[in-house]
Amino acid sequence: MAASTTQTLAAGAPARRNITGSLIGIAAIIVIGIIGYYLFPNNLALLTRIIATALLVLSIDLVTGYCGVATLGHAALFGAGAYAAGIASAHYGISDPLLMTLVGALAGAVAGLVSGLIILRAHGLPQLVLSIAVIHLFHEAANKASSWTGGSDGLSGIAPTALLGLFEFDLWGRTAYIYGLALLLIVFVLLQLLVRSPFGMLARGVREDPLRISAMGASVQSVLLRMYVISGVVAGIGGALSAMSTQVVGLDSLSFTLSAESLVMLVLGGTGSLYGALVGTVSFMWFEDVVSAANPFHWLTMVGALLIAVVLFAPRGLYGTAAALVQRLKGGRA
Amino acid sequence: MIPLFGVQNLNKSFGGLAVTNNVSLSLAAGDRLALIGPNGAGKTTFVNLVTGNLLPNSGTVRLAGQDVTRRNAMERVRLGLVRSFQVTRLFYGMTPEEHLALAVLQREGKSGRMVGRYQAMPEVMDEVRDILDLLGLLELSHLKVREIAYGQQRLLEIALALALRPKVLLLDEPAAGVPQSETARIEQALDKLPPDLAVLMIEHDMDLVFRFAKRVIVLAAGTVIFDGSPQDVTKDARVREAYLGSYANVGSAA
Amino acid sequence: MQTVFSIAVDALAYGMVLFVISIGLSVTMGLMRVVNLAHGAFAMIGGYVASYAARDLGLGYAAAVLLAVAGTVLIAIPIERLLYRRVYGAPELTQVLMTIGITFCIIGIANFVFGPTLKTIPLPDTLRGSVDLGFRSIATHRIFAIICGLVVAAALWFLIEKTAFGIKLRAAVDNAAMAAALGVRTEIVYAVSFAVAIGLAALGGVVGAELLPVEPYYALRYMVTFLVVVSVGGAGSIPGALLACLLLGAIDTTGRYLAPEYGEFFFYLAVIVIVILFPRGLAGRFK
Amino acid sequence: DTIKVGVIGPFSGPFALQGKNFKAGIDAYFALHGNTAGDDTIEVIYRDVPQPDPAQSKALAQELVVKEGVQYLAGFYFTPDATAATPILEQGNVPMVVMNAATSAIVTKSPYVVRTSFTTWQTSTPIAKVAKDAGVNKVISIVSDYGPGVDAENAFKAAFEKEGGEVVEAIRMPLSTNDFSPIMQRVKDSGAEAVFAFLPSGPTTLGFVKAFNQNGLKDAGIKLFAPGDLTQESDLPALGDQALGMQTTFHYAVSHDSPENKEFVAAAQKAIGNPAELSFPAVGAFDGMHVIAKMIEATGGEQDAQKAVEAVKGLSWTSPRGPVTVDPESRHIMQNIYLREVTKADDGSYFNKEIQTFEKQGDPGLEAAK
Amino acid sequence: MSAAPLDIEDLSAGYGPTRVVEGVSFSVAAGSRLAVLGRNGMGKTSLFATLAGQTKRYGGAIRLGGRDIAREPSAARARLGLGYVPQTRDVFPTLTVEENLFVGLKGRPKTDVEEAYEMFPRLKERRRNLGSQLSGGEQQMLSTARSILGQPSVLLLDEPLEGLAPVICEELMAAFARLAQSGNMTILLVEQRIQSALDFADHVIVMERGRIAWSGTPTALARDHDTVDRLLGVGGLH
Ligand SMILES: Nc1ncnc2c1ncn2[C@@H]1O[C@H](COP(=O)(O)OP(=O)(O)OP(=O)(O)O)[C@@H](O)[C@H]1O
Ligand SMILES: Nc1ncnc2c1ncn2[C@@H]1O[C@H](COP(=O)(O)OP(=O)(O)OP(=O)(O)O)[C@@H](O)[C@H]1O
Ligand SMILES: CC(C)C[C@H](N)C(=O)O
Ligand SMILES: [Mg+2]
Ligand SMILES: [Mg+2]
Repeated sequence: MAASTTQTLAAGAPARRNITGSLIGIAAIIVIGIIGYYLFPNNLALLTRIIATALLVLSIDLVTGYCGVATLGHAALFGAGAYAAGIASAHYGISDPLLMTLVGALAGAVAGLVSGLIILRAHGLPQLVLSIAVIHLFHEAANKASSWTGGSDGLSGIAPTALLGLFEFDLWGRTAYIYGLALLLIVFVLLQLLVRSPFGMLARGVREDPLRISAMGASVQSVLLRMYVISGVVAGIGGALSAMSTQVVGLDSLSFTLSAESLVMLVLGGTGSLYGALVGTVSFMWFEDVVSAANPFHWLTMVGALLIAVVLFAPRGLYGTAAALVQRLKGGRA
Repeated sequence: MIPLFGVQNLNKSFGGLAVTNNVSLSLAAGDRLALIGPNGAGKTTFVNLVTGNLLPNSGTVRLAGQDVTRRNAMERVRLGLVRSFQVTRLFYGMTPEEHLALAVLQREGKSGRMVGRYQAMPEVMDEVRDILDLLGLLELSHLKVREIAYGQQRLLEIALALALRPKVLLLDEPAAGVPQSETARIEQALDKLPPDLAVLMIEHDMDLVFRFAKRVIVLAAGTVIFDGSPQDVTKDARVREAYLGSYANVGSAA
Repeated sequence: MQTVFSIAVDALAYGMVLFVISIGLSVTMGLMRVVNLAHGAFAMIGGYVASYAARDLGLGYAAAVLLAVAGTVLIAIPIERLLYRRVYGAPELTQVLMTIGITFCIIGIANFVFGPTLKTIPLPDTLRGSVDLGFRSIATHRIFAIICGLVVAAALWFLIEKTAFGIKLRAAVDNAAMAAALGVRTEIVYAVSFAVAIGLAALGGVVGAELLPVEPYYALRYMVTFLVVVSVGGAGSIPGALLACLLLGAIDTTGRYLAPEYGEFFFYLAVIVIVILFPRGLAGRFK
Repeated sequence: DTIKVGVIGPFSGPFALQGKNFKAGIDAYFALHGNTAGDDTIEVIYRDVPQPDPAQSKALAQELVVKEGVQYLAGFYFTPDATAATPILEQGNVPMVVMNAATSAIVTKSPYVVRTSFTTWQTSTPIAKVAKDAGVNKVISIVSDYGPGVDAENAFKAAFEKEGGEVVEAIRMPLSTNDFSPIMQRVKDSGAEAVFAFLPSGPTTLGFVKAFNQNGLKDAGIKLFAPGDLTQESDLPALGDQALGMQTTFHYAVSHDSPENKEFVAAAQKAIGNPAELSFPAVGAFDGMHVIAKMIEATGGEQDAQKAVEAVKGLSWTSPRGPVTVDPESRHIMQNIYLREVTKADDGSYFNKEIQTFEKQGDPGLEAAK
Repeated sequence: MSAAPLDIEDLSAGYGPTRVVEGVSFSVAAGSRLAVLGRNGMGKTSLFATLAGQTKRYGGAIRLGGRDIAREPSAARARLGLGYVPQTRDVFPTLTVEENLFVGLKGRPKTDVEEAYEMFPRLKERRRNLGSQLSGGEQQMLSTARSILGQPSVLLLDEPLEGLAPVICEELMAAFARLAQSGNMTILLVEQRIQSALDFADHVIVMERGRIAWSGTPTALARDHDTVDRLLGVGGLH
């Protein structure tokens, strides 16, 4: 009947739009990645750093944007990946890039589990404080275990072998960059599937109202913990990438500063959307690079001004606001 | 009949205030029970104790033959005890369709799936549409919940409970905020519930109570002061004074 | 035994200094529900103004303190009107973004205007030197800080819990639209509370400068400490904040005495334990 | 030709003051010696790494080398930042001149690293003798718990025990410590006659020194020995009277009495703007530029890292800090270490007054590591 | 004759691009009782919220006692004598019952909260409890009492009976009627319990998609079965 036609329309249209949307997104990453490669062939190390950070920011988005967990300690997951991959190479001679990535992902997952178990014991502000405590504990632990981690002098002696036995990690950072881009793409595609899956919807429900979720018979804790572990894998891969491309791991990769900065990037781009995470990372780090090169002494003010401007003029973050604007122009609320 | 669900000597107090006083009652499959009583009598508190959102000071709660007094809310839901909230609790940034899909998926144990989309699962979509249709929410299925009027949110609240296919359903003022015209929808939905489901409803809308309930319990100051048929309740002097007022006259006529 | 006393005195003094500096943040975060990461930046401005007044203008300590409080509030007013007002009621993360941005700008400006070196606030002779407690000596200034802390705690508690203004403030925070519908001029209430919070930040910046010296990076360096003590206490609760400062001060101090190399561990483990035991803070109003 | 030099350092953030000193030292060099070396003009490109961050340091170093085409990398306030950039050197054919980072091992990471600053081992060793000479036998060591702090502890302990003294207790405290009273209580309880302390230059030193005085340690006759990080000149105005009489050993004092230094200080103070901000990283940078200029002369502006480094091995000159030599074997700077005492000048300002010289000190840290 | 306590003309309002109140005009006399009826989502709440200054007004005039308040912020309207009890009650959760009432006093002495306790003795028992700890019905009482304490000249009540026990409903409606009859308070009421609303009101408007679709006396409405069916969807009244 009439009702059922509207239903099919209503249900079918967004589904198709979503799929085209994600294809466009993937294509955009590839295109921007390639443009980056040819436009800034001399700046691939920066681009690789951006990719590694983007993985961290995506990982924060999973817990903060999708599940509503406030965290200022997410670098713990990233740093765990970085140190694990670094230690594997420097102390155990596991220097195959793929293996190092795997080690990083695993360590990230474990760190995700550990910090998740702690952080998920509270909500809101106290939760934020737990996350701060966690990152400081990780940081101190790494500082103390200096025979493994090199302490504050950093872990050096990381020497990844050629990727697939073919591509050396060269001075220009081409291999690291392309490998990073590939990792980012794979992660991104998988995460897109994840956030649209039933589990992704469950996670959004947890963000909106955990009590309601448990009244539906689902375990909020288990959802969050699972997401934390996944998030750890993503961040761990980012950490491993960073370890491989820098070949040194410093305590900064387990720091409050990195945690806070990457959260800022996420909010800048817009929480709760994978694109927001990417847009935020790229624009923040690019902006920071440009202004700090232009004036290494007083660029912080410029970054501050950027953040304020974004809140004033794009309160939902760069991507979030742009997306809302496009929706508005297209008309319709659906 | 074996009771599906029962509480024994349940007590709860906040500070010095005893809100639930030695309450015992049980529900069997197919029961249609209304829990009424003055404001602040402890009805919502009772529901919270039963669902596990609050812990009693003493007493037991049994469900499907098990003692669940110390089990948490989630486990009780999995055993078939589902509630609706007096003040709507919904996911305001999500659509009614997503709400129901989530409930259906959860019930089927599929909510943990990390790939695939509910839109592509015909059995889920069909059920979701049926429920939306039942409560007249189909047209709104793609609006964000924060954009729909309160009355309609109330309907969704009930839809959500139904989608979990409970064995025992606790409805906390399902009709509050729902206009009389829409109350009929709730009644329709209640009529279509499986006959072996036990329903306990808290409601101040006496018309609805009398049309729905086969048994009425009156709670006052945390104590059960009446347990019997709807016919008898309007005749009970204590209930008239504490709760019904002149409605007793109107109500018996209706 | 003497050592125990001695540690206790240190703990008390440290806790009270923490309290004086962070209590303003408890007002903005707990009562106005703004995650004001720029709190330290305002404390720092207070410190700079006092230092400038005392060293460059040669004013007395009391005058410098007053000038610092008034000056910082004056600087903060336009910032409140233009920026903070836009994020009242906004999601917490948006507030984080805005207030970090403000912090960065203030750091940059302070660095530019005052340079990167430490700025001290010369103490008057009465506060200089040490007092002999019999079993040990303690800096006079610390006793002053303890007294300041107690006075601030009492005054603030009275203002928030007992006065009509305090009730209006709490109502406006719970539900600004409803408070307005009842005739509360929420904008004014907010502006006044913000001014109070900033004034307290400035006071804390000055009184605490002996322990947390004033330099441009102050604004970020101690941000976490402030955030932690306020949240552990339960944002918005004066007694909670006091308790948290004393407790964390004691743990930190004892930890640093017993096993300084594990000082950070002690402190943050304690934070985790407290938060898990009291998920709403020691005396939290809110979740 | 224009030869580009990339300088990485903390130009903003909590260590901005140190980065500012890098720039002052470099500017002073150009002011005194011009920005030419041979036929080439030197151009400096600055990149900011506010806090230890090897990944960023490496990315910037790489960008400087591949994109900006710098022939020399220099600066590096923090050890991990320097270490992170070393793998680039050989591939990029670029020498690195470390102007501050003070961990001994950096020079071993690549044959193209030359250091013109100091190591913590180098500055912390001589104070042991000073302590012993002052009649002290029992010392408690207090250091910040991170790389340089641990270095300082080890260096002092090794040297002091060699002198026949005893380190009764060694305390490592978190970098973030801001209330030192409980630590001072530990000192009292330890029965030590003196304290050996290492804290990185900056805000915390103020609290430390105040706590030392106000908790009655100074009055009890307990002595305080430290490497010069604790009494960095730029911190002295804030420390004020509190620091009077403190003895530290370091490779450089702004007050060093020599014509070279007078010239340097005048130029560097002008470059930095506020004279009170001048301190040791400036001299590391100044001498670093000297070494780079020598390298450019030796290679005639050609990019040849090997040749450039060879050319400065064994190079000696008179630095503002005194006579120095680049040790041909380690490529680390050999220099005098001075014992200084904080003193009040006639104009009411405070300075580190040199009272004893330990000549031609190498880096004991490298030997200790062997 | 003095100006009408409330007079609105061609009012329209909404959320973002959607208009939910369109061209609404009416005027009420001092001491009168107006019931606003209509099905779910027809804009009753939005109309009240617009009057109280909480929803965006797109056009039209709002006059309170002859004074144009359309551009005044919410707080100013309240101080000029507009009282608003929202559908969602909006009790301040972290304030005690008594503190909630203090907020409504608009400068009257604190002792005047006794008036509220007289109306709802239940509230007096719970005076030290936090708003969030109240039962649903108690919250409704508190919200209503809080607004009445401010002695508004015009009181907007959005479903004040929701969740209240039948006895309380009767008492409350009687109390409202007394307040209106005393002549200094004009009451506008949205209510789902149509019978109660009709018993109370002296005039009724029925809303349909943001517009006034019917207007008249309660008796006329009760007789007009067509309208009742079409606009209220209720099969006859008892
Ligand atoms: N956390 C609490 N602390 C103190 N008192 C409480 C708390 N929760 C509920 N109460 C009190 O317990 C009593 C019972 O509340 P409850 O919500 O169960 O009533 P109810 O019967 O559902 O009433 P209504 O019909 O008005 O919804 C009320 O007086 C309420 O104020
Ligand atoms: N915040 C909002 N954003 C967008 N649309 C809204 C919002 N609030 C309400 N609406 C829409 O405005 C219309 C009118 O809603 P309103 O709440 O005024 O209706 P109502 O007549 O009070 O209904 P009810 O009887 O259910 O309370 C509805 O279609 C609703 O979907
Ligand atoms: C003592 C400091 C000057 C040492 C420096 N921070 C380094 O990492 O080497
Ligand atoms: Mg209830
Ligand atoms: Mg409504």
